[in-house]
Amino acid sequence: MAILEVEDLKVYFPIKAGIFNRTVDHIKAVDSVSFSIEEGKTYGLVGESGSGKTTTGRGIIGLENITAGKILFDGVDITDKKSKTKDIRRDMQMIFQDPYSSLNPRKRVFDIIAEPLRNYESLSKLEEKKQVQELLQLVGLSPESILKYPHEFSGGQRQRIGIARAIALKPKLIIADEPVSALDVSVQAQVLNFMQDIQKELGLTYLFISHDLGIVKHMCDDIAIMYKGRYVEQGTKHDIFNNPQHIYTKRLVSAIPDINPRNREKQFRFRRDVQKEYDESYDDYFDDKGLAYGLQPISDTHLVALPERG
Amino acid sequence: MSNKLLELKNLKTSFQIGDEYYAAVDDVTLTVNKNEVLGIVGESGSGKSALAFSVMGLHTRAKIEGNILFNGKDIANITPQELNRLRGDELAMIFQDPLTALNPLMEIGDQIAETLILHNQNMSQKARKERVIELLNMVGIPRPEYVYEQFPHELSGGMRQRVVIAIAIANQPELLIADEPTTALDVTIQAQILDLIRKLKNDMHSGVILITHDLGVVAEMADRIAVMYAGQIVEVADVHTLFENPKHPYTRSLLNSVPADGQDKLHVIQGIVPALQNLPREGCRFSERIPWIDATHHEVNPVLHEVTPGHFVRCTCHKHFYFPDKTKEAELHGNSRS
Amino acid sequence: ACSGGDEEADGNESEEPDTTEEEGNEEEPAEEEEPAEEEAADDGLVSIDDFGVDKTNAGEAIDGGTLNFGLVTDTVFEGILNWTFYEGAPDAEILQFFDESLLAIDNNFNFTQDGAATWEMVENEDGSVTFEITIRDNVNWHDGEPVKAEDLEFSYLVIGDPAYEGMRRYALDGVVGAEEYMAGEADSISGIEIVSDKQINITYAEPNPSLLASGIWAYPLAKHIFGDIPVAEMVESDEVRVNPIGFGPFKVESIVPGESVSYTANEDYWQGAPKLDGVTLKVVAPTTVVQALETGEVDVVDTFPTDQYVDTVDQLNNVEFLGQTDLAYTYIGFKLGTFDKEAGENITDPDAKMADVNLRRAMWHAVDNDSVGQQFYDGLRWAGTTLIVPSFPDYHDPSVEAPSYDPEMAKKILDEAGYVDVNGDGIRENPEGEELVMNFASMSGGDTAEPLAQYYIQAWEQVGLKVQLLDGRLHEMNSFYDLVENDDPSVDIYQGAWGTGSDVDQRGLYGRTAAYNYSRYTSEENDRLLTEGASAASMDVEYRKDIYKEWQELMVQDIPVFPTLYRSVLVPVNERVTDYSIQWSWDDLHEVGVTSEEAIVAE
Amino acid sequence: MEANNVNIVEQTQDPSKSPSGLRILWRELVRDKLALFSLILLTLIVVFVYGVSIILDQDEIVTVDLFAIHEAPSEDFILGTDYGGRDVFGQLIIGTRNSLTIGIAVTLISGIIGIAFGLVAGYFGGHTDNTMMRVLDFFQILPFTMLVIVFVSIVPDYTILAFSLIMAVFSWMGIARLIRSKALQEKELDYVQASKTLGTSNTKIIFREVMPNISSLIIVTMTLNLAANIGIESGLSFLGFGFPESTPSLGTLLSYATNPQTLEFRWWIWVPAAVLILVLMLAVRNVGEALRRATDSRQRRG
Amino acid sequence: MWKFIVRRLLITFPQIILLSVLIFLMAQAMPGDALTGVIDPNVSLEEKEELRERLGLNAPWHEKYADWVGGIVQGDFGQSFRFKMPVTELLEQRLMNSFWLSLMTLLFTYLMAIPLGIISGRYNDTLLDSSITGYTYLGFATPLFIFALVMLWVFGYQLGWFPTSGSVTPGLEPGSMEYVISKFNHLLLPALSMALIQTVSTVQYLRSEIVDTKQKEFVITARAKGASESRVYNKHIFRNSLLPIAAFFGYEISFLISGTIFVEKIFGYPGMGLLFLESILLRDYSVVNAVVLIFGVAAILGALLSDIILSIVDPRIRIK
Ligand SMILES: Nc1ncnc2c1ncn2[C@@H]1O[C@H](COP(=O)(O)OP(=O)(O)OP(=O)(O)O)[C@@H](O)[C@H]1O
Ligand SMILES: Nc1ncnc2c1ncn2[C@@H]1O[C@H](COP(=O)(O)OP(=O)(O)OP(=O)(O)O)[C@@H](O)[C@H]1O
Ligand SMILES: [Mg+2]
Ligand SMILES: [Mg+2]
Repeated sequence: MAILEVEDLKVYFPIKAGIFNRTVDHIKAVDSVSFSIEEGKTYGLVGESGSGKTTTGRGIIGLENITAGKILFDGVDITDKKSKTKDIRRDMQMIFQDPYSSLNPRKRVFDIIAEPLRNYESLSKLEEKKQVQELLQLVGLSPESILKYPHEFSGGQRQRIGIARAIALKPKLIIADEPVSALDVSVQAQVLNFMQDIQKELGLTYLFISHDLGIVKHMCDDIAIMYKGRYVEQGTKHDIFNNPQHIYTKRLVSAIPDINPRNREKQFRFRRDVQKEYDESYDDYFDDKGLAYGLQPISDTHLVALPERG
Repeated sequence: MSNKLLELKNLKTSFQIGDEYYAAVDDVTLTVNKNEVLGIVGESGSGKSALAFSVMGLHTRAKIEGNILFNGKDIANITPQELNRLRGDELAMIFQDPLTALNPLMEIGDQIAETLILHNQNMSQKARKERVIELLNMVGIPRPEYVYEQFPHELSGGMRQRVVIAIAIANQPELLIADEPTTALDVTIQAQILDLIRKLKNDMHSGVILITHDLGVVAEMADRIAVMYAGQIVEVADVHTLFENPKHPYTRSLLNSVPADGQDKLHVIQGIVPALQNLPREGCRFSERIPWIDATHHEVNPVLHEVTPGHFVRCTCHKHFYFPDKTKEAELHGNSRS
Repeated sequence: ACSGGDEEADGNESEEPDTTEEEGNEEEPAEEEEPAEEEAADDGLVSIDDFGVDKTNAGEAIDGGTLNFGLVTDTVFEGILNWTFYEGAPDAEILQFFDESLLAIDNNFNFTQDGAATWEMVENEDGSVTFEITIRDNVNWHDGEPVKAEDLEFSYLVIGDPAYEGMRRYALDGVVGAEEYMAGEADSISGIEIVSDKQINITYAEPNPSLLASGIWAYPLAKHIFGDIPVAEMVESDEVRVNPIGFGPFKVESIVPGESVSYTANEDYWQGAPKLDGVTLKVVAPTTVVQALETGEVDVVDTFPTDQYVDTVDQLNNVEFLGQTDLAYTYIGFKLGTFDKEAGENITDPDAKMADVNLRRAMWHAVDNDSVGQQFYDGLRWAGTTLIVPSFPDYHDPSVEAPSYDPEMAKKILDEAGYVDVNGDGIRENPEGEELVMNFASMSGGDTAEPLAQYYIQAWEQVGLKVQLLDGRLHEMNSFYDLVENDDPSVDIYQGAWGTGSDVDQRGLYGRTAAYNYSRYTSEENDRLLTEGASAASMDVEYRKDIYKEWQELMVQDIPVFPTLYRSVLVPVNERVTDYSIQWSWDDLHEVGVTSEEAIVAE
Repeated sequence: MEANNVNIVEQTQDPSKSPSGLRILWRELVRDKLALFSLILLTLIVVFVYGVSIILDQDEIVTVDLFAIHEAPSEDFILGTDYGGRDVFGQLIIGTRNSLTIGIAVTLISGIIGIAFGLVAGYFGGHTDNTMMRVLDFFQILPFTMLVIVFVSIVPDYTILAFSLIMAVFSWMGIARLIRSKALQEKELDYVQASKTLGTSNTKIIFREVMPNISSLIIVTMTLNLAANIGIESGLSFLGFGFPESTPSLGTLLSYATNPQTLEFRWWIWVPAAVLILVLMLAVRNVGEALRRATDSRQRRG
Repeated sequence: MWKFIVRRLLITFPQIILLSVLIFLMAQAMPGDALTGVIDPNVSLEEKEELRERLGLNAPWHEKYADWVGGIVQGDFGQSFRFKMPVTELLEQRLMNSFWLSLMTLLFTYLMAIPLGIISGRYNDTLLDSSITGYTYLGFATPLFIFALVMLWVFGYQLGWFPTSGSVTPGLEPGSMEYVISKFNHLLLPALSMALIQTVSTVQYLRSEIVDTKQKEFVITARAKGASESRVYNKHIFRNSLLPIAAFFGYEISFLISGTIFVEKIFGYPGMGLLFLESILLRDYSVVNAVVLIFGVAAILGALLSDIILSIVDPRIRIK
């Protein structure tokens, strides 16, 4: 069952200009995006910088005003800001990119993790403390840490505190916006591992946003590629990596540096070929504004943005 | 004439924190040859940038000891005038952050031209402009005449990074230091930039130091790789050796933590790079992060050993290194420094 | 004129000198008494008696030279340079150098025959009086045009014009036909008749002693210049502001608005060409006047801030100080009623808080004004006794017995009047045994205002009277007059000051219908005396003296207000200046000379 | 730039932001000898002035004594008397207290207005910010001194509090601007976004999350503002719009110097006040600058 | 560019209107009016009342306001009660004086601030820097009026180097060389007094800007190009640091305005500030209103000017 369904989501930002600071145009940060996420799965959203990944995530959770479209969460329409009632809200949480700025440096770990509990549940001090300690243990930190401040932790640990906060209310969906891109490779691994563990344990669903195809490949079941606010391709991990259809996807995949130095030449050649193809067939894949076309299904799971034939 | 372009001998760069000096680059001995890309990898804070800045003489308040031989000449202690003659001409550097590396108030063309002016006063204005356009072309900027008169804020990150590269290569440097030139960029642009650097090396036969923490990048680019940890080089080898036969536990951990096909669990390096003041100054600096390796396996004052020709490793603990098993790891999680 | 740096007086006095700034009577100033001064001599205090009014010449005047005149004010001058329109005292100082009244006066402020015109008073059969004024032949405007009778008439016509917005309307008081003219019923004033080019007759409906005491408006307005300018625009015109004209000893050469005026000699002056080549007048701030004098930057100033005298007299060894009693006094008033605007009449309220004259007398006894004068003003002010200042030697009555400083007496009076401390807090209650707290309003500005007010309050407290500063602070001039003029019920006592002008007539300040009678005191006796003092009978000076003597006694009896301090004016003059004088009657500016090109600098 | 190079863990320890930041500020302050000296001096002055002024009888001090006018310093009057025969030393103590009180009150009131304004504008951004900034611009272009003079002439009840309020109404803009720009940056940080997704109310976020994070900025700015505000009434006293003399202040004493004789011959009336203003302002400022250095890791002295 | 200016102007419009209402209401709220100070037995109460009526002092405030604004729109600020002349003419004289004084002060301010700020920023934490910083601290803590008084006393009177009051020596022909020199001479001391105090904030600001800019990465880029230290400063750091000073310029105007009130009073310099002080005491409201309005507008224009300067010199916000 799909826990989240997004239909035709649009998030536009006004460009203001002119004498009266009127809106003259829009940045179409997210332009008609539709997808759905199955419960318990990890859905990856990939794309270059500025392609609208973050905006999509923020739009869903309500940090951004939605211009048009519809969002169904657990079958309930939560498009409108007002309809995002407290109850709905608690089922959807977010993990942020920067483990340093996402924790209030002035608050103790206890207060940070307890914040959602205080907003949604009226627990006694003791219960609260117990819950926080349990959560800490769950994310692999010692319960004694509740009196510490964020700066006393390493990046990976902080990210886990952020996760503890996100799961405090036992949400169904977690939107993770580049949860590891600010971390060193070594620390990255720690967090990714942990996210997988906790997913199994709590039956979480992830909307996993990243620009690193390597990580997405490691983490996700389904993947969507975004370009200039639109989807260019969507499919299972296998579809995307082994059978990329859209030229943009191909280019993205080819650009991933290969960890094996022996493959260098092959990789270069591959990349050159893809680039050539990209240059040659650009017009087949993008409209005159350089935007992707609407999605066309090419298999049960695989959708590609292609011009409508006929 | 030797093939050695740059030789660092026991380079030590220290910063003052409080009343004491702490070495961020500690006893680094390293060689860069002509027509070679030397990759330097390591976690954040391991001293990569500090090393690059030392070579360029860009530290304003650091104590630098040891020798930096450039074409056989020690440039660690030369006058500012002499240094300025080298910098931008034979020695050039590409910076990490393209957003801030350009003067926001100067036209792109002027910023590139400045390098030319500084090292060749005789060039006519016209010739200079032509050369700038040529450079812009070289780094793949479309419509260079137009971009010439633009300001940094009008360009995208990728474009700016190219301008930074154009500045660095303007005078066809013999040594190009690229400090994380692509970290801030998308993969597709990263591929282009790396392509560019590779082309430059091939065209000009320069030596390149490529600093990065992305193992994929070095795998694609470098001829030789130096792995840095806590201010020290822990392992140096040619690229194939390093990826296929890493010795030092740190190198192996790094390689292991990269997501790869079919991997279920990623390897995790425990702990963090200690802050400068807290660096263990004796013994194997990595020992703290591999607590399951017996302390006796570490050398007291480890130095780089040449294990096979051209392959250097610090500390003999690699001989005893193994990855701990999952259960043990989980246990360690619980008690991790927190 | 009044001293710029002086406190309370600023507001009210500044309007006053329009009738004053010329001269007045002055034998030796303040020859009367002042026990203060005798003691003062021992204390090293200064007495006004020690000053001369004429500069002692220290050498031969050279030919020509320029006199630098300092106008002491901390504001700029307005630059309305015409007698008919000016308002501020500083402008009057500027005017006197280049324009003057047709009629001269003596030190008693009475008209003489020594001016640019002679006059004759003719009593008509119908009881009215006509003044026949004849302008001397050699009196010419600076542009060479003769000063004519029609110029004087023109001045009256302008002042009476409905479009005239100035403050000189009083000039027409009593002139026959003036009302009709002002009401627009006549094109001219029937009481003014031009006999010839140089002679004009002005008829007043009733003889009035004030007329002789410089009560006739005698400033001509050059018709050949202003004749074509609409009255409403005159005051703004360049002829008033930029190239003003007169017939005085000097001509205006240039004006830096608000700052300075340069004059050159008027060779054609009717009393003869001036000795000086010219005069430069500039504004000097009270705070820097000493330095300006010391360095010879200015030779003379209009008035010297008296509070700076003692400190600087030794330093200023290059000047001679002239001095005399000022035409002003400070007083404390008691609110006794209100002014009925409808009826235009003061209504005394017998139930007013301050209605008991014993209370008022006790309060007078309680304050030591001589000490105030000595301590705050180094003896250059001294306790006042009557409401007519010693500058009117004819009228001021030194024999009036005014309450003097005597706290014991004050207590006795209060005790007898039933003001006793019934609840033992050291403060007297009123005869009904109710708490008595009086509010004292005083104006801010000037250096001594605050301690002075505090002193009075303390002095009253010493005799057991509780007086507090209204709102706990001094009031800025505008608020002060708002309170006092509108009879704000919160004011019981106030401190004010009056410039006296050159006429002793007191109706404007203490009459039943006078809005400025801030104490709102009225009595039959007062009405009688004031009316009598301004009647035809009072044309006889001896009679008039008696009347005002009676009035001065009445005021000391009834004490609606009591004078606190009389004041003096000091004028420092550089040693190089000759033939300078500050006598009220002095009008010989043309004879002033200097003994050297440059002013003498202090050592 | 250098900040980039700093090891990440180190980087996060921006002392101004970590909770122990205040402790760090304190440590830095104490390390700075000049600032420490200033702080001690300041404390001594404050304690002395407030302490002694409790004992002193203000009415007594402002009592006019006709026979002790302009006395030079002597045993009876440590700092002589003024032209009303009033003890200058007593006035100096009470004046310092009043001036300090005014300075503190103005700083606090304008600080509270400015902080609230800046936080709200910065936090909400967009139209709210736009509108609020227009209001702020407007206040900023008002001819401050003139309006204060006009206001001072209007208020009937001219007390220290009223004065402070008037002053504050015209001097909150600087801090508001600063706080706003900081809040604009701060609200983009993920912890604010996180709080939003966690269902925390805006008010709570503004005052409980954002504000504590800019507290060191607030402290520094307020300290520097305090330095500027200590002498704030002296100018008005000079122009003649100060307090009545029965409420002594440093400005009143200082403005006596406009009398040339006082300026030249009676130094004891105004010089101590001038020196005190100078010392107070410098001392507070030194403390403020030291705090500023402490919050700015790049400028921290070791 | 023009669009930008027009837009900025449009924003200033409501500000000015608001300012005018505020000023007007405050003037209304003050006790007393121009005639309160006329205390002269020769002028009767009726006459005063009549004058009040004629001058429109008794009309309700909105009528008065409408009249006033109506006048201003036609360049007529009404009539000064005290000076008996149109405020516009009165201001002409004063405005020029204040304008020169301000200009001179600004000139001195920047002439001092820029070198001092640059030195102090470039050689920060040296002895030189410490002494400059020391000066700025002192300047910050010294009340302008005390400083100006002392300057007047020392240089005007004790040393006699400068004239002590007024704006020009009396009797000089306007337009002549002597006149101009004399004007300049009269400006020097007040302008210098004000500038010496005023400049400290700019020095401090510039210093911290330079210290800040020094750390920017593009400066390192410049060094890496082989630029010498002096070139790094001249070509890269100074321009970037001076930019915010342009933004500061707008506020400088406001400081100036407050400053002129003090300095004009002390040096008896007949400018707008002095006029304001006198007029407020005498309740010459038409003048008070006009002066405050003009100063307000000057500040608004100052802000506008610095925005425009900024938008010209800063390519990041340059409007093409
Ligand atoms: N608040 C905003 N106002 C205006 N434009 C915005 C805003 N937020 C985002 N944008 C624009 O919307 C587009 C999409 O931005 P978004 O942050 O969603 O991209 P992204 O894919 O997350 O990129 P990145 O990988 O850099 O995080 C960008 O062009 C961005 O400039
Ligand atoms: N100017 C400085 N003063 C004090 N310490 C410094 C300075 N510059 C760098 N350091 C310290 O030196 C160490 C090495 O820093 P460096 O910038 O060289 O790391 P890096 O490997 O380049 O890291 P990154 O990948 O984040 O760029 C860090 O611990 C850092 O805190
Ligand atoms: Mg994003
Ligand atoms: Mg680095």
